[in-house]
Amino acid sequence: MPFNIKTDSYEGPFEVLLDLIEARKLLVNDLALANITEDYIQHVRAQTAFPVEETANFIQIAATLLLIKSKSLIPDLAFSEEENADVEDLKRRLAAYEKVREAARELSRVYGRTVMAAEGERAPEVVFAPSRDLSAAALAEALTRVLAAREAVEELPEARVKPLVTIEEMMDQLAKRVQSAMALSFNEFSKETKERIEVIVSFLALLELVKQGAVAAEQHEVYGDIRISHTASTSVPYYG
Amino acid sequence: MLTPPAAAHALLFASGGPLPKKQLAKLLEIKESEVKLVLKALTDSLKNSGVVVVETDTEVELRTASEASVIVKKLRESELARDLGKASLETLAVIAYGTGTTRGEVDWVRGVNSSTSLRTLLIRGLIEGKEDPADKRRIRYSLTTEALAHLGITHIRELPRAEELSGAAKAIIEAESAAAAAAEVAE
Amino acid sequence: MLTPPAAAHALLFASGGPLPKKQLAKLLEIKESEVKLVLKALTDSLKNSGVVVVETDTEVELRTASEASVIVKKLRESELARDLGKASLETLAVIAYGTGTTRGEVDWVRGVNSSTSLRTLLIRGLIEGKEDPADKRRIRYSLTTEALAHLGITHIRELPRAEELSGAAKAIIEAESAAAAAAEVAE
Repeated sequence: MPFNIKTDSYEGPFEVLLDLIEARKLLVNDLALANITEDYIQHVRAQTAFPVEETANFIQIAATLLLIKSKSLIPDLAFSEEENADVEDLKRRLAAYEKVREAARELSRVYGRTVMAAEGERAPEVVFAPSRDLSAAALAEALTRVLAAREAVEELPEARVKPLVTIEEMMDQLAKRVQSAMALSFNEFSKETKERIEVIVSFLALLELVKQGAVAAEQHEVYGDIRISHTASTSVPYYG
Repeated sequence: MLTPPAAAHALLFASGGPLPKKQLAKLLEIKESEVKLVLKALTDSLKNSGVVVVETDTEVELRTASEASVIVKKLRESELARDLGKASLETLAVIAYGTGTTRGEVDWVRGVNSSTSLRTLLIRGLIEGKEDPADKRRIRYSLTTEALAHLGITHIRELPRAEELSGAAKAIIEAESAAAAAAEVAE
Repeated sequence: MLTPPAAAHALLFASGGPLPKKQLAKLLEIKESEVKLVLKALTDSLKNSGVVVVETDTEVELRTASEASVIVKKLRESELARDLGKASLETLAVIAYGTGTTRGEVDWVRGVNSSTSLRTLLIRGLIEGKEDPADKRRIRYSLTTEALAHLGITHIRELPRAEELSGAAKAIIEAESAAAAAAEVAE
């Protein structure tokens, strides 16, 4: 049963994750993360109004979650070093965020309650005192610096956003492929998508389908292709 | 809970200037006749502390002790003699290239709080604040004539790349006030 | 002749705002290492006086005691604090409890881009950014005396559950840097 969580005011993916974990009274570990993967993905899919950059954050986390989930479904699955690092990184970040969220709650209890006032302002005794570093050129330079700093800040976020597929797109794509071809290898399927994150998403979307009984997957060798074929079910269940 | 002398201390500290004793009594919720005792206790507790209570018949104020005059003078001199530094130069630049810039606008353009820099520039007589005729709570800052003279110009138009830089700063202020207004509506 | 704590008191009072500890040491003609002792003595002498010494690593300022906030509010209604949004509060918590001090670290732990929150905190004067001495391109953020005053504390060690929460955060950060270093070696 999916756990309902408020979806109105989430700042980021960790908040969603922690709420889901806490709602199930679990501790932050692999098991808990595997457990909440579906609800998390549902949550991401339900959001239509994320800014592009935040969506990228949410989906990147989804990919790592699906990785953990896949391991729980296929214990033999070997993570690459990079995948392992992603999983460990996510766990550390979640643990740190858990503390930060607690800290923020503590601060919200005290912030602004008993403001310690600054000394009252006195009319300053004005003495005209220019300085050696003051010149028209220095002013022009200072303003140029301020303007340049602003531009740098404004350009940063855009540069970090790379176009990513949505989970929904990946799943739809996968479902269609499975329907059209009775047998399809995962390598073949993932060939079309170069971005590693897309491969993970497609692979794990596939695992979801496996779990839902839509297709049966057999992995013949540990690092070999995963063969996908239709099961007895007549249609592919739509995820979500 | 604060004792009455401690509460009086906090009030005098926060008021930043002479406070009428009547007002002090009212704020402390004591009788005017009791103010004397409270101020006596405060005076005693501040003995040799570097700060003293200065009283007239009707008003009371905190001041630095006369023994501290030499060191306080050193502080003032160091405040005036120092280079302006990056923060104050930036603040002065935003004001110089703008026309009647407010504190909030300086903060927006710089992306940081500029109160300390503004204070430094005011004390050093490089900028002056005037009430906005349209909104009396708002202070608009501009360069003093002494500052212009020091820069060797008679008008801010003569600053290097005046048009270009003023335009860029103005564009930021406009974008920010639009964003701030939108945020307020959204709330 | 004033004692060093009394002279420090007079200087802090006269400056009317945050004073760099370095400058205080210079004016008092003492070593920077001795400033700590002087401020400790001043803090003790101002105990229950209605005024407190608020300290960051680099700056020190006098403020009214948190117990005086109600009565001071009667005098200065403008002292009402504007609320901070959830994102800004979280960002402030990351910096306050030492979970992260650069923009990248704040983003890492929050899982979202924090530039808007950082800007809000900077403009409100609750945090300030300083160049990392080890890497000048990197800005490290820290709480200002203004932030401490809004939290009603005189030093970050008085943060609610300071030891527990910042200790836990530090352990995680250390694990992360170890992992990052290992990754670098592996490459």
